[in-house]
Amino acid sequence: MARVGVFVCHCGENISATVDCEKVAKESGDLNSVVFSTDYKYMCSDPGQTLIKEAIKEHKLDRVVVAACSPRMHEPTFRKACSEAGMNPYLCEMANIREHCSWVHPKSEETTAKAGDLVRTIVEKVKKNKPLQAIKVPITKTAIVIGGGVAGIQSALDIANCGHKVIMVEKQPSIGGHMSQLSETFPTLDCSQCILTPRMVEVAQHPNITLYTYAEIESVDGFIGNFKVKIRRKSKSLDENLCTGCGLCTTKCPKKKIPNEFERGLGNRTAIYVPFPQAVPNKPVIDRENCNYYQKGTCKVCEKVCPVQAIRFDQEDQIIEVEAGALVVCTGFDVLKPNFFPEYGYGKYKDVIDGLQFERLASASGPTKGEIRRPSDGEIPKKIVFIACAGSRDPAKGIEYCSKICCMYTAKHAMLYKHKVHDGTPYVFYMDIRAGGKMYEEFVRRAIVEDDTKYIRGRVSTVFERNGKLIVRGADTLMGAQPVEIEADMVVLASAGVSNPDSEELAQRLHVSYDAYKFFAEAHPKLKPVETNTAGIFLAGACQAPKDIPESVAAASGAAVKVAALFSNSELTREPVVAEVNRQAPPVFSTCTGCFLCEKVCPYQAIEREEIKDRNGNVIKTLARINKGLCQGCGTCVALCRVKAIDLHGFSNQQMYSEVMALLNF
Amino acid sequence: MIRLGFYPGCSMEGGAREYQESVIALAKVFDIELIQIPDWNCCGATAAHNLNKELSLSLPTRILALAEKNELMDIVVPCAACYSRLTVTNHELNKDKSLADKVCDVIDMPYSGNVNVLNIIQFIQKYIADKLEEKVTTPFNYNVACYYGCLLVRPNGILKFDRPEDPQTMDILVKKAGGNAIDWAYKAECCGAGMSVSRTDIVARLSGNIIRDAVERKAEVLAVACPMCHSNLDMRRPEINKFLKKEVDVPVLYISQILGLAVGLDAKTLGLQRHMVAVNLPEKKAEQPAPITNTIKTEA
Amino acid sequence: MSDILINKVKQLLSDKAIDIFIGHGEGTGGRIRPIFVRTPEDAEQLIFNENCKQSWANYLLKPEVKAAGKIGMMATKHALRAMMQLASEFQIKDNEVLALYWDNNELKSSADFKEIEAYLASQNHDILPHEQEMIDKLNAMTTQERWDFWQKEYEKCIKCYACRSACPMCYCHHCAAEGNQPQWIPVASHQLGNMDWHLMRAMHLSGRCINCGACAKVCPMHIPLNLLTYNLITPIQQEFGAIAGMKHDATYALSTFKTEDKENFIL
Amino acid sequence: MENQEFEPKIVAFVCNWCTYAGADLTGTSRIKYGANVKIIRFPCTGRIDFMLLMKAFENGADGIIISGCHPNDCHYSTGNFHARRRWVVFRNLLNFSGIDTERIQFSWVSAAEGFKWADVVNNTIEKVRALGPYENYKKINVPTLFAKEDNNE
Amino acid sequence: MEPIIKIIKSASLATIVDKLKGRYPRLYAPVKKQELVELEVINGFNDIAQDYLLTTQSVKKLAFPRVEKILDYTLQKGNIQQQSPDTSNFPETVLFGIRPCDASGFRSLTAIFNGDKPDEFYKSRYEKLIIISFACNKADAYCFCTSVGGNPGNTEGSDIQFTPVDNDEMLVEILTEKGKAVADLFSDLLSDCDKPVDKQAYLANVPVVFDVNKVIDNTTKSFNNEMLWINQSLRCIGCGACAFVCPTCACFDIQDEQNMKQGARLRLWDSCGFSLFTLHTSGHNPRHIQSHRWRQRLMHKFSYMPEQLKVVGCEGCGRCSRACPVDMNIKEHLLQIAEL
Repeated sequence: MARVGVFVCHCGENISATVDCEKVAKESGDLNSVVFSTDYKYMCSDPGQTLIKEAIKEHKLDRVVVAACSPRMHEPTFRKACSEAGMNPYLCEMANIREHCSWVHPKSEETTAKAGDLVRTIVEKVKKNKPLQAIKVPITKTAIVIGGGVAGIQSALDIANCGHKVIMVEKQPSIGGHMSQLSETFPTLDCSQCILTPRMVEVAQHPNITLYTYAEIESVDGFIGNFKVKIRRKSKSLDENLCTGCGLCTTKCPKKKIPNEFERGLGNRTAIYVPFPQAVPNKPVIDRENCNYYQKGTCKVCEKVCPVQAIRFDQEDQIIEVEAGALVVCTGFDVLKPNFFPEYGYGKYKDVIDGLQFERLASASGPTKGEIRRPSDGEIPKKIVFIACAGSRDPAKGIEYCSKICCMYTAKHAMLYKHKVHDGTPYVFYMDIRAGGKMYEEFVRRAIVEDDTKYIRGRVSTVFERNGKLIVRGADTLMGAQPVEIEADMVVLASAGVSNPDSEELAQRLHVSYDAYKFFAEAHPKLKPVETNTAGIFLAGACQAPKDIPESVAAASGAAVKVAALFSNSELTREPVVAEVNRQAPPVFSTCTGCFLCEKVCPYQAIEREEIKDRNGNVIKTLARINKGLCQGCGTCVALCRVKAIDLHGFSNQQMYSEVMALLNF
Repeated sequence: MIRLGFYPGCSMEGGAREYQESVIALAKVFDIELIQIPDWNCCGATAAHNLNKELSLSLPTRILALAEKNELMDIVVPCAACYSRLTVTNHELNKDKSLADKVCDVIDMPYSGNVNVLNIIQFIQKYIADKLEEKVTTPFNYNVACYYGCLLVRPNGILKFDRPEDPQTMDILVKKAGGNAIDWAYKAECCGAGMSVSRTDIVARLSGNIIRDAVERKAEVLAVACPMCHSNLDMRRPEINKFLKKEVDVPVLYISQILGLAVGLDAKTLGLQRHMVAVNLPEKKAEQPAPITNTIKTEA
Repeated sequence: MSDILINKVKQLLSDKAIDIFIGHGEGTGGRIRPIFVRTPEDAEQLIFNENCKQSWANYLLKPEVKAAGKIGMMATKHALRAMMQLASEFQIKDNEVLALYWDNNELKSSADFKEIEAYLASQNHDILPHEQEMIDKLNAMTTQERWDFWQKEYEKCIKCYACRSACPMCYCHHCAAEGNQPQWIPVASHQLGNMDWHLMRAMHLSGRCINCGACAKVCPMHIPLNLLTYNLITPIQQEFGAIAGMKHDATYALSTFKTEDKENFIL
Repeated sequence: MENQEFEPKIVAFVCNWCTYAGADLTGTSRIKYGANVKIIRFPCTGRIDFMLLMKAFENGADGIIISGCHPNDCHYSTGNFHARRRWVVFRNLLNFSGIDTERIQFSWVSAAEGFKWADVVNNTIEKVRALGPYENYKKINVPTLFAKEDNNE
Repeated sequence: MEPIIKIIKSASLATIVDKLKGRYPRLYAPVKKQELVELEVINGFNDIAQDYLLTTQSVKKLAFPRVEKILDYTLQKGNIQQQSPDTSNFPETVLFGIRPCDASGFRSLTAIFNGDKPDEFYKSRYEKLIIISFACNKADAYCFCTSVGGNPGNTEGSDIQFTPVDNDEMLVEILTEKGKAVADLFSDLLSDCDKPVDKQAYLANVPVVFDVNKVIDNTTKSFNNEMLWINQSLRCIGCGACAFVCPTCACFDIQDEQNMKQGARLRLWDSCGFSLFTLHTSGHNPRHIQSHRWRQRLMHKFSYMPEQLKVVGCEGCGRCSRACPVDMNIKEHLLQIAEL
């Protein structure tokens, strides 16, 4: 038989002004199982809490009901007090007689009666409470950072510098991401490579960081603190331990006309290649699709020239399995595919390029050594048109969002162009200039005023070629929507930043949600900007939405702190409000029927399948099992389960049923 | 025999008779009967929709209601302006039920909002395109500049037809008819449209730019799908030539005429003699014209 | 038709393609009963005629039947739908049960879900006109009239649970009606206990009912129970686009949602 | 007694994160509403079992309020969407069985909608008061059954 | 007592019903309700079904109701009041027009309930019953009363039995003192039987299908014959229809129903066909499959009851087979056992 104590709080006059607290306390003393009841001016005060603690000891209470304010306010307070008196904290419940009673009703008998009803209801509930233990989950103190762009690099370094192990998984042969392709960065115009390369090297050399390039996430199982991750290390056709990175193979490879992805097709590379000179690791991979040996069966020049015999043609993809406590997803973004804007002629006219290609043209290490020369004939363009919002903010094109970085990099491009081609004229077609950020507006202003960039507010309808010139036709909306035609030598599209083509697949592998544009979704847009709805998986950088470098870096550090905080304890403590599938002795095992209709209902993929086997290993039954690490306790599965095989601790069927019965029967 | 509704609108009965003739003749080749919506009225394709919204919707609604009454659920509307008005009306009515009720009240006829309005290209795509290639007897092997104009593809959000700035559907049809649809820059530029009568100077300039670009890119024929475009590019040719300061005699044909020629219909049936700019297409050998890929030097 | 069936089953059994066959047999006074055939000789007892509309899918999960080995079954449209629904709830696996069914007077046999789905897709699955009529009639009543109608029906119920036993979808080892912590459904077959039971059953079958009508057919008290679940079929199909028992991998209508789901009663 | 205005018994089933918090806000804002409504707290609307609603009527509730987070605002991201589907079906079933769905008020009340909560409560009280006591259930509920002198069948 | 034999005009039945109605607080008779014939309280002769074989449910509910309250209690802290219903006040109840197999069914029920220690509720209700049965002049394919020791004119358990004979007349057998007291109400309508009537000639023909003693022997011997029970019950779906319509099935369940204030203890029909019937709290179920439950059903009626209570627990009414959703005709199964 439960021994319940009821403690009615006056909350100064907040409750007692309309509710006769003494009466409530006295009447609740008449309830079944209530062995002690009292009222007090401030239950949450030190003397109030002491009163509860002493009553627990004196009256051997094993259940406590505090009738006071909202449990959202003081439930932790009173549970802690009960715990200090040696009671299981989850055997303490609160009846909300302030927000839901004394404050919303006038002083009357009904109000007091209602307070009594609420107390009775919670007394009946608490009688069905079961002692619960906070869930402790051990934590594997290794983080996996997916993506080796600037966000991934920052995150990995921050976590590693906190003393935790980091595994970085990068899809490309080198880390560095899009930032390594950039020439200069706004608003300072410092060289991108110069600030990034040292950090790339730091990653490679950090004792706490294991780097897997040319690798992808194969699968993710488990839950916060205890992920099991399979990583596919694509074959580089190379023994990395032997390779010294001398580069002889890349110079001797006979296939030399392969468009270089790093140069966005503006330069060429060989079949065995290092994507760019500063690559980390600076060791080549063989692109099998373009390699003579893999395609035609003969060649092996690289093998012959390699001074250390590091080439391995028969090397296969390798799947490695690692354990991790947290994941940081920094997979970045992509730029809108070329044929998206047929009217702008990208892909049709060589001299229509996108922003990233311009970065390569402007880069001192790029295909033109930093000279702005047009791709078609290598001439220096004298008139250049930058088109902002190429795809962004355009519902007709399916991208309603602002890509955010284009205004700034377009201004930067115009500036870089002007700094390199002094007699050239840069034009910018824009919708609005969004230059919110430290020194950003000043930067754009400089492009306009100092570097004489012609900003035209309006959109471009079409770009076509006439007599060797690119005719950019648009409207100048500040001149009464006057049609404008500019005969340009080169056109640069600030193409929209979009999610990676494989982001949806990755999101499903990680069980994190994503938005309509396939960018990964934060758990809360404001208050949980680097968390996902899957505990233990964090986000940083442009995989969430287009972001500039400082934002990506800030998010990366934010995510790193979340990981470090998680790793600061050896165990993770969670509220035990989780669902559980009942278990019984054989031959029943559980009332669960194994229909798994609950599986899809769970927002957290917490419902797993458990096979019950006999001694010979034959499956007798397949049952649902709740992964306590993943379950957040919403109870949606509980209400769905036909056989009531699932129950929710803290809000169990018995508890809720008792509440309904108690509320209505008196 | 497929039976479809047909809404001619004013121009088909007047200045663009050859358009109607060619559409009907072409349909016939493919065993399609086009049935005029009985008692049809003006679509209201004037500036009226800027002045009185309900009136501008009531006129087309009556047409649609009549079509529905006669169980013509797919209607072919060759005139781009009529097509625009009818489609916009469908959109407005389906968007706002109370407005639909009000308009139906005005015309005193019920209308469900379900009549499917097809422009000439949609009609050909849906009912003819699949069988087109097998019916082609005389491939139309000329360089054709397909001109779409404005109303066929805009407003895109409502019409949801083709790409507004770089439409392709007519080009595909021309290619199926054996023609070479050239890549050019004025596909969807304004021809001057409603200024046809009031400001011929503007028409001459706008249409002139179109004709000039087409000719510069070696077009032998312009293909159109709108009577208004046709009249500006064809009838206003003297003014255009004056603006261009040279004599340009490139003919302007309706897409239905081009396809008609390709499937072996004769010039008379298709009403080619009714054009202002004489249609004197040079004899061509049976083989395809040398493909003019692009005039741009940079293209390899 | 019976001969074709008998020969087919004989062959299946002698080929050991199946170990037991569930089919229709002659019962008392012209009734149809399920029979279980284990030998080619016994197959002679099988019949098939226009009265053989019963679905035997509820036997597929019965332990004694499963223990007999590989199961073959004369399957009506409803039995096939029951199979698909059971499959979607992971109760039977592909190629586990061999279903024989008539497709345009041709006896087909398949254990392949895809084939069965294709057959089902070609069939009409509407509930019968007189049943729809009854539903419409009830829906046309006032709420109070409907209450009175059902109370009169519930009063008859003796809680023999034949409805549950005959339903192919009521396969739970431990029905919620038998749960007693808390006692959701009064065990007693008084009006309240009966109503609770029938409402709960209808709710548990919403989106899962394959309208075979077994519940009503077997009711010894002739309660038109099927109407309770049939009435939900149309709204679930219309609102959520879900129809039970058509796909072996279908998602249960109440296991999923669309953000744009419509309702008109939430403030 | 008979002349006294009928005071309906109403049970509110609400989720912890939105409506419960919204009702807390009603309290902190001191907005008044009828004392007939008593709240039962659930973690999420997805947890609300339809059987509990049946039990509420059986045990003498004249009306029921069910309330949770607005669509897309669920603390557990999707619990309310699942709940919404169930309600569509359950409401349909109740209606078909002759149970008065007018007595069940569904609503979305966020943690910021203290005023809305008071409105929902007061309107529901008014509505149920106009409908009167739920006699149908009172006729068949358990105490009545026991009161019968000889229930022979 | 010696039966008193009389003759009555069939047309007088309406008058008899009126007289019974005037004298006794409750009068039950078969009533047609759509597809069902149920034993219901009637207001007059016209309520009675004209043409019926048997009522869908048996008459046992009059002495052993579906739901019977056996205890009332109120709950207050530290004060639990309980009260048993008054069994002395059950009203006198006439069952008019039930069949001989139903009337004789009380023999089994009485053996079970009143065996060693009388069951207060059953006893009190049964004592208040006045049973006026009608002998059967027709039968169907499910009937097999003659195989289990009964017959269509069996008078056992009846107070009065009517048998339709020629000339719109009925043979009246007044069988008990209770019956005599009832018959006194309408003695003016009864005439003496001048010549002996061959009652048998007017009864339905129900052939004997099996020897019940063989069934009893073979059932007892076949407990371990797994395949027999499995094959017989393969199509059994485990519902409780058979048990609930059976005139002799007496298994029940005790349940408390309560809210915060009060509660009642109820006795409810139960069925050995339910898997829950023998389910232990531990999860173990000694009869874990349906064949075991079927075996139990037959063993109980044809082995345990004959052995312990000296009665066969079956009247051959065939209700279970009629109600069975899957046409398990018990006659066939018993025949199979008899022929083992």
